[in-house]
Amino acid sequence: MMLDSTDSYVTEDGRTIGGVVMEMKNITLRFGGVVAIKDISFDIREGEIRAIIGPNGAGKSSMLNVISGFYVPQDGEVLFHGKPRPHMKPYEVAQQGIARTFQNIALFEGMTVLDNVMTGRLNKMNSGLLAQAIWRGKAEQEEIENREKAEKIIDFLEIQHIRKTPVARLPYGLKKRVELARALVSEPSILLLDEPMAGMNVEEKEDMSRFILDVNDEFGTTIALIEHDMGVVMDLSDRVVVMDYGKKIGDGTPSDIRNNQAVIDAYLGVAHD
Amino acid sequence: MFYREAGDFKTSYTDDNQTFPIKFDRYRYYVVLAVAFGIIPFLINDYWANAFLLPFLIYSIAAIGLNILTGYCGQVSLGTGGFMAVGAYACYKLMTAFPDVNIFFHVIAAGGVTAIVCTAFGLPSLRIKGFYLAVATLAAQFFLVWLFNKVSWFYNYSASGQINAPERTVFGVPVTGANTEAWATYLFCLVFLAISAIIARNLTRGMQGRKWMAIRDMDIAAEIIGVNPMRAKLSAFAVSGFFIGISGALFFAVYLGAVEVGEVFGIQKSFLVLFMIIIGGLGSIFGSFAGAAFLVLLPVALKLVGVDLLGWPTDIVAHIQLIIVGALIIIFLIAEPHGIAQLWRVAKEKLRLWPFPH
Amino acid sequence: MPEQLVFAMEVFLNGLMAGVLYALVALGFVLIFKASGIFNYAQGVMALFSAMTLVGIMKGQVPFAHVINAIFGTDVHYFGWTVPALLAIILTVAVMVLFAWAVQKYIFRHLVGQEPIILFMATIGLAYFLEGVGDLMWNSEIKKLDVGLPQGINEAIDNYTFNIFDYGFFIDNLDIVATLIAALLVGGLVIFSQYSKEGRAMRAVADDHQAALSVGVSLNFIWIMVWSVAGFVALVAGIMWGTKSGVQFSLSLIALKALPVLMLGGFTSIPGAIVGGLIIGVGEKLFEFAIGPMVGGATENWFAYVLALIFLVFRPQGLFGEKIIERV
Amino acid sequence: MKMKLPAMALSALMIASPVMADLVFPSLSYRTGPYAAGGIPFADGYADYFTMLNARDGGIGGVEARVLECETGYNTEKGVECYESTKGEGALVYQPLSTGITYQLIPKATADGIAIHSMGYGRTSAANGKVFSNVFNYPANYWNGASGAVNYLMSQGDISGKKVALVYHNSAYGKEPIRTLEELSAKHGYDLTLIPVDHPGQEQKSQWLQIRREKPDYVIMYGWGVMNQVAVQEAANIRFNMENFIGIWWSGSENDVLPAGDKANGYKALTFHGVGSDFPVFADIQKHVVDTGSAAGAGDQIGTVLYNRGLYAAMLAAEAVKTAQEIHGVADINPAQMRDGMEALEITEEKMAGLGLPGFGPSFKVSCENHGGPGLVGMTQWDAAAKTWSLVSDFSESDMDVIQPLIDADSMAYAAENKIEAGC
Repeated sequence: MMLDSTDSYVTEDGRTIGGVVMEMKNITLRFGGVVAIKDISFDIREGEIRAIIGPNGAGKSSMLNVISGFYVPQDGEVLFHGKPRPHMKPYEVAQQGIARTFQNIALFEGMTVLDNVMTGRLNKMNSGLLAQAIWRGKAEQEEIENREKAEKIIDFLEIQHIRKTPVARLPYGLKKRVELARALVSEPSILLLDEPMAGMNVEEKEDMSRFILDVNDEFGTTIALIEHDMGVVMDLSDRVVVMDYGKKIGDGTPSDIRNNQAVIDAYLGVAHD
Repeated sequence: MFYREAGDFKTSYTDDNQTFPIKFDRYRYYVVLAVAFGIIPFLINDYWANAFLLPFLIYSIAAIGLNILTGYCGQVSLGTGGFMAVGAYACYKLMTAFPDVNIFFHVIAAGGVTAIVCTAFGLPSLRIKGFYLAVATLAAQFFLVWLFNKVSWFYNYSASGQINAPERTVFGVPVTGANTEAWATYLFCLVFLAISAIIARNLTRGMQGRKWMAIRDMDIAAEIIGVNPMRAKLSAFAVSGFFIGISGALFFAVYLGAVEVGEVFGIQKSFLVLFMIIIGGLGSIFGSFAGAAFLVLLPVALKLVGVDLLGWPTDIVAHIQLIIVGALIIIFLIAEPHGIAQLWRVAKEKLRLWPFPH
Repeated sequence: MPEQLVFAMEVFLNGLMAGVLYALVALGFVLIFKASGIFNYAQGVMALFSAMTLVGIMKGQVPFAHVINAIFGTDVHYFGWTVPALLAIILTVAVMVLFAWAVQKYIFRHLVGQEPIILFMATIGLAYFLEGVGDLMWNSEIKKLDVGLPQGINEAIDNYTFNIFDYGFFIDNLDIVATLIAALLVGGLVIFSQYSKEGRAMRAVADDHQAALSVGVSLNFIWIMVWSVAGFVALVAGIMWGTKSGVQFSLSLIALKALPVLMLGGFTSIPGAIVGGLIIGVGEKLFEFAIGPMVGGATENWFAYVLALIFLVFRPQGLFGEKIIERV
Repeated sequence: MKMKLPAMALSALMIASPVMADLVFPSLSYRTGPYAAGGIPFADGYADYFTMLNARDGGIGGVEARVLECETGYNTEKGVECYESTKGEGALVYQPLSTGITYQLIPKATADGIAIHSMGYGRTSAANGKVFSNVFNYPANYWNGASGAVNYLMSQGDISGKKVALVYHNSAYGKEPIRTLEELSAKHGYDLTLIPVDHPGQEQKSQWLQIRREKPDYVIMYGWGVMNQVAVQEAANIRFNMENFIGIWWSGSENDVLPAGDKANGYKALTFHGVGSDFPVFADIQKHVVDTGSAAGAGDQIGTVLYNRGLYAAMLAAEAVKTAQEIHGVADINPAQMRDGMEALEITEEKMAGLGLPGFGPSFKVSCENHGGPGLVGMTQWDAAAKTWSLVSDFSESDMDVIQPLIDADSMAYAAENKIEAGC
C-alpha cells in the first residue's frame, strides 16, 4: 500500500499507526575513507515498530547513532515532525524525546538499578543546584514524583527485587532489561533499541519480545530496533529496513522483505540462523 | 543481630530517600553529631585541636570537594593545592578589605571565588579525559602558586610575601588570630564540615549526583541519554571548587594563621588530598572522612609510638613512618582496592547477617 | 645578525639539550604504561634511589648504617673500599632488576586487572616506601656523584660560534654527553622493542594482554623486564641530574618535568615522548627568554603544563595518536 | 645516640617522666625530607652544645638542660604539631628553623608567652621588639645580609655604575632582600637585575644563560636546598668569577659547594658566626659528648658551617638563660623569664672567650625596642682544595639607615592589621 506522510492506518492487530515522525533523507556517513552509510533514506511512523536489519558491519548501529545525534552525517538530513533537524548534540536529541538502548550494554555500573532508572528521568527534572543542595521544596518534591514514575516502570518490567542492587552485580539478561527501563522511563516519543535481544536465550528473548510489544501497545511508543534474529524481527515489526554494506537494499513490511530478491541474495542467502 | 534492616519498613519515598535509610545508621549518625558538637568541645585542648582535629576537619572538607569531582564525576584533578590557595588568598583579601563583615561570610565567599576559578580550569575537561586531564590540572596548580607568589596585590604588598590572618570573631569569640581557644576554632570548622557534608550528600543522592556518576561511569552513554556533559562536568568543578575553597580558607585563617603559598599549597597538597579520597574510597562521603582521618592520624600516631613511647631517634622514626605509610597503602589496595569505605560496607553487610551468615 | 636572535639560538640549543633529558625521563613512564597500564608515580623516586645506591656502592657505604648503629651501638659507616664507576653502575643495575622483581612479585602480581587509578595509587605507596628505604639505607646527606662525565662549557662550540656571530654559545659538555647517551638509549630501546624476541613480546602485551597471554607470552616476565628497563632509565636520569646537583631528595621531583611531555606525546608513544620532550624543552626555555622578563620570570614550572594543555585542547589525541573515534 | 634501641625503649618506659627541674629547649629539627642535609648538622650542633653543658657544668646555673627534638621534615603542618606537643613541657624558647613555621608560631607563641628565636631567618621585621614582644631574630636578618653584601662589595671597590644580579629562590624567603637592594641601589648607584629561580631549582639553565649574556659584575644569591648546588655548578660552568659570587648564609654551607668540586673555589657567603672547628669549645665537645658516645648525630658534622650555627644558637639560648637567672634570681626559670633574659642579652668578646668561642660571633646587645641586634655580618670564602670555609672580613655593620625604616614600616603594618599596641 502507498501512504502519504500524514496518513494513518490501522494494523491487523488493531493498533493505529500514524503519520511520519522522523524521516532520514539521503544520509551519508564516512569515517576517514570508510563509508559507513551511503545515501540512505527511510522514515519512521508514529506508533509503529520499525526494524533495521542487515549483516554485521552493514551500518545499522551507525544509523542509530546518527538518529541519536552522536554521529554527524556528512550528507543528508534528518526530518523530525516534518521539519529538518538542525545539528544537535546527543543530549539535545534526548531532550526531544528520543531514548535508546545500546548494543553493548551502557549502564552506569557504579550505580544501583534504581539510580540507573532514575537517570532516565533527568530531562523531566529541573530544580536548581541550590535547591538540590538543601534538599527542600521543588528538589525534594521532584525526587518523589519522579521516583513514582520510575517505580512504575520497574514494576512494569518486573525488576522490583533488584531495585537497590548495584548494576555491576547483575547478570546479562537483567542488565538488558534495566537498560530498557532506563530508556522507557523517560517517556520517549521514539525508542531506539540496538539489538535488545543479542546474547539472550530463547526464554529471555520471549520475555524481551513481550516487553517490547507491551511498551508499544500500552504507551503507544514508536520503536526503531536493530535485531539479528530474523524470526523475532518478522514477528515484531510493522516495517523493516534492510541494509548491506552501508546501502539500503530493501524497505517494506515483513512479507515484502521475505519476497525481496535483493534481500534474499544479500542477507538471507548467507543466512545466519 | 543488632544491625539489621528487616522490620524497618518504609511507607513513603521520602523515608526511603533519606540520608540514612537504616535506623541503626541514623542513630549512630545522631550520636556522632552529639559527641562532635556536645562533648568534644568540652574536652578539647590545644594539642588535640591543632595536631588532630583541625587538620582532620579541614582536610575532610577538601576531600569531600575532591571526591565530588573525582569520585563522583570521574574527573581526576591534581590542582587541589592551587585551588585551596585560591580559597586562602580570597579569604585573606576579603578579611582585610571588609574587616567588619563576619568571617563566616568571608569563608563562604572564598568558596564562591574558588568555585569560579575551578570552573575556569575545568573547561579543558570537555576535551581532555583521564590521566591527561589529571596532568592538565597540574597546569592550574603550578600557575596559581606562581601567580600568588608573583603578584604582590594578593598579599597586600607586604614585605614578607606571607599572608597573616588577623583576629576575627564570631559572636564575640575569636576564631582566627593569636587569641583563639581550641574549642572555638574546632566548632567553627566543624560547622563548615557538617554543612559541607550535608550539602554534598544531598547533591550526590539526587539528580545532580546521578548526572555526575553517569558521566563518570560512561560519559558517552550519559550524553546520549540526555546529560549535558559540559554542565555536568563544570558543575562538578564548581561544587568541588566551592568546598576546596572553603577548606583552603579555613586552612589558612583558622588552622595555620599564616601561609606562604609555595610551601603550604604546593603540589604535595594536591597529591595528599587525592591519596585521602583513594584510600578512603572514591565516590563516598564517608570515605572522604575516613581517608582524611587515616592520613592525618597515622603519621602522628606513628610518631607518638616511635618517639615518645619507644624513644627512638626522630629521623629513624620519620623514615620508618614513610615506609609504613607506603606499605599500608599497598596492603590496603591489595586487600580492598575500593578503599576504607568499601571495607566498612563489607563489614556492615557481614554484621547485618550476623550471627546467621547463610 | 641581530643580537637577540643570536641569543635566541643559544637558548634554543640549550632547550633542545634539556628536552632530551625530559624525553628520557618520560620514556621511563611510557615503557611501564605501555606494557602494563600503570602510571608509575614512583619513577622519580626510582631515579633518586638508583643514584643513591650508585653513590653508596662507589663509596663503599654500609647500607642501613644509621639503623645498625642505633640498634647495636656500633659505629660503622664505610666498608673502607671504593668501587670503580663502571662496576658500580653494573651492580646498581642488578639492584634495580632485583627491585623490579620484588615490585612485580609483592605488589603488581596481586593487583592484576585492577583499574588504572588503583595501580597508580599503588605506585604512590611504592614511592613513599622507596623514599623511606632509600634514606634509611644510604642516609639523607647530599652526595657528590662523579662517574667521570665531563662538565663545563664546550670550548669548541664557544670558539666556533664566536667566529661566526661574535658571541660564543654556551653549551654544557654534560648536556652534550647526556644527549648522546639519551639518544643511544632511545635508539637501543627502539631496536630492542622492534627486533628482539622479548621486545616483540613486550609490544604484544602492550597491544592486548589477553591475546599475548594466549600465545604464550609470560606476562610476569615481561612486567619484570619493563620495570627493570624503567629502573635503568631512572638510573641514567639520576646520574645526569645527580652529576649536576649532587644526589639528593629533589632528584625525585624530576618526574614532574616529564608529565607535560607525556601529555604532549601521549602516554603510550615512544616517538611522542622524544618529540614531546624536545618541544617542551625548547618551548619553556624560549618562553622564559622572550616573555619571562615581562611577567617577572620563573615561568618554566607552569609554562610546560600550559603549553601541553593548550595543545591537547586542540588535539586531544596528542602528537602521534590517531584521531579518536568514539563508539557505543 | 650510641644506645641500643631496645634498651632505650625500656628506659623510656621505666622513667615515666618524673617531675624534675629542667630547662626545656625544643628543637624543631628536619632530619628528613628535601632539606635534611641542612637540618641534620644544625640539630646536631644545637643538641650537642646542651649535652656538653650538662656533662661539663651540670647544666645551666645548676639546672639540667633538656633538648626535646621533634621532626618537622620542614613541613609547616608538622611544625604546628611539634609546637603543640612540646609547649606543655615547659618549653623556654623555640627555634622554628623554617620561615613558614616561624610565621605560624609568631601569634601562637606570643599568646602563650613563649619566646621564638629565629636566627637569620623568619620574619625580618620581628626585629622591632615594640610590636613583636616574644620574637627575636638577633644577631642578623635577611635585610642585614643584603646590606652586608653590598657593603662588602663597596669595600672591594667603587660600586656605582656596576651591575649586580640577585638570583633568588622564587618564594617569600627569596624575595626578602629585594626591597633593601633596591633602596641601596638608589643610594649607591648600581644596577640591580632580579633573576628568580622557581622551586626546587634543579633546572637553572635559563637563569645562568641570562647572566652570561648580561655579564653582571656581581651576583648575590638567596638560595635554598638544591638550588644552591645547581647555581654554584652553573656559575662554574659559565666561568663566572667565583670571587664575585656571594650567597646568603643559607647558601653557604659545605653541602652547597662540595658537589661542584674544585670549580667552586673562591665562592663567598655571608655569615653571622664563626666557621671551622678551631675553637676551644670543640675540645670540650669532643671530650664530653663525642667520646662518651652521646653525640646527637654521627659525630661527623662537627665544625661544619651549619653545625656551628646550631651550636651558636644553643650558646645564645644558654647565655639568655644565664641572663634570666641573674635578673630573676631563680635557676629553674619559666618561659616568661626566659623572654626577659633574651631581651637583656648582651654578648661581648670576653663572654665568648670565656665560653671557649673567642671571636665566634659579633658582639651585640639586645633591647626591648631592638630584638634584632645591630645586624653585624661577616663574609666567608670557600677553599675547595682544603675543603674549608674561612672568614675573610670582620663582622661589620649593615646600613641601618636604610633597613630601620623598612623594619618599622612592615612591623607597624602588622601591628595595625592585628591591632597590636606598640610596647616598650
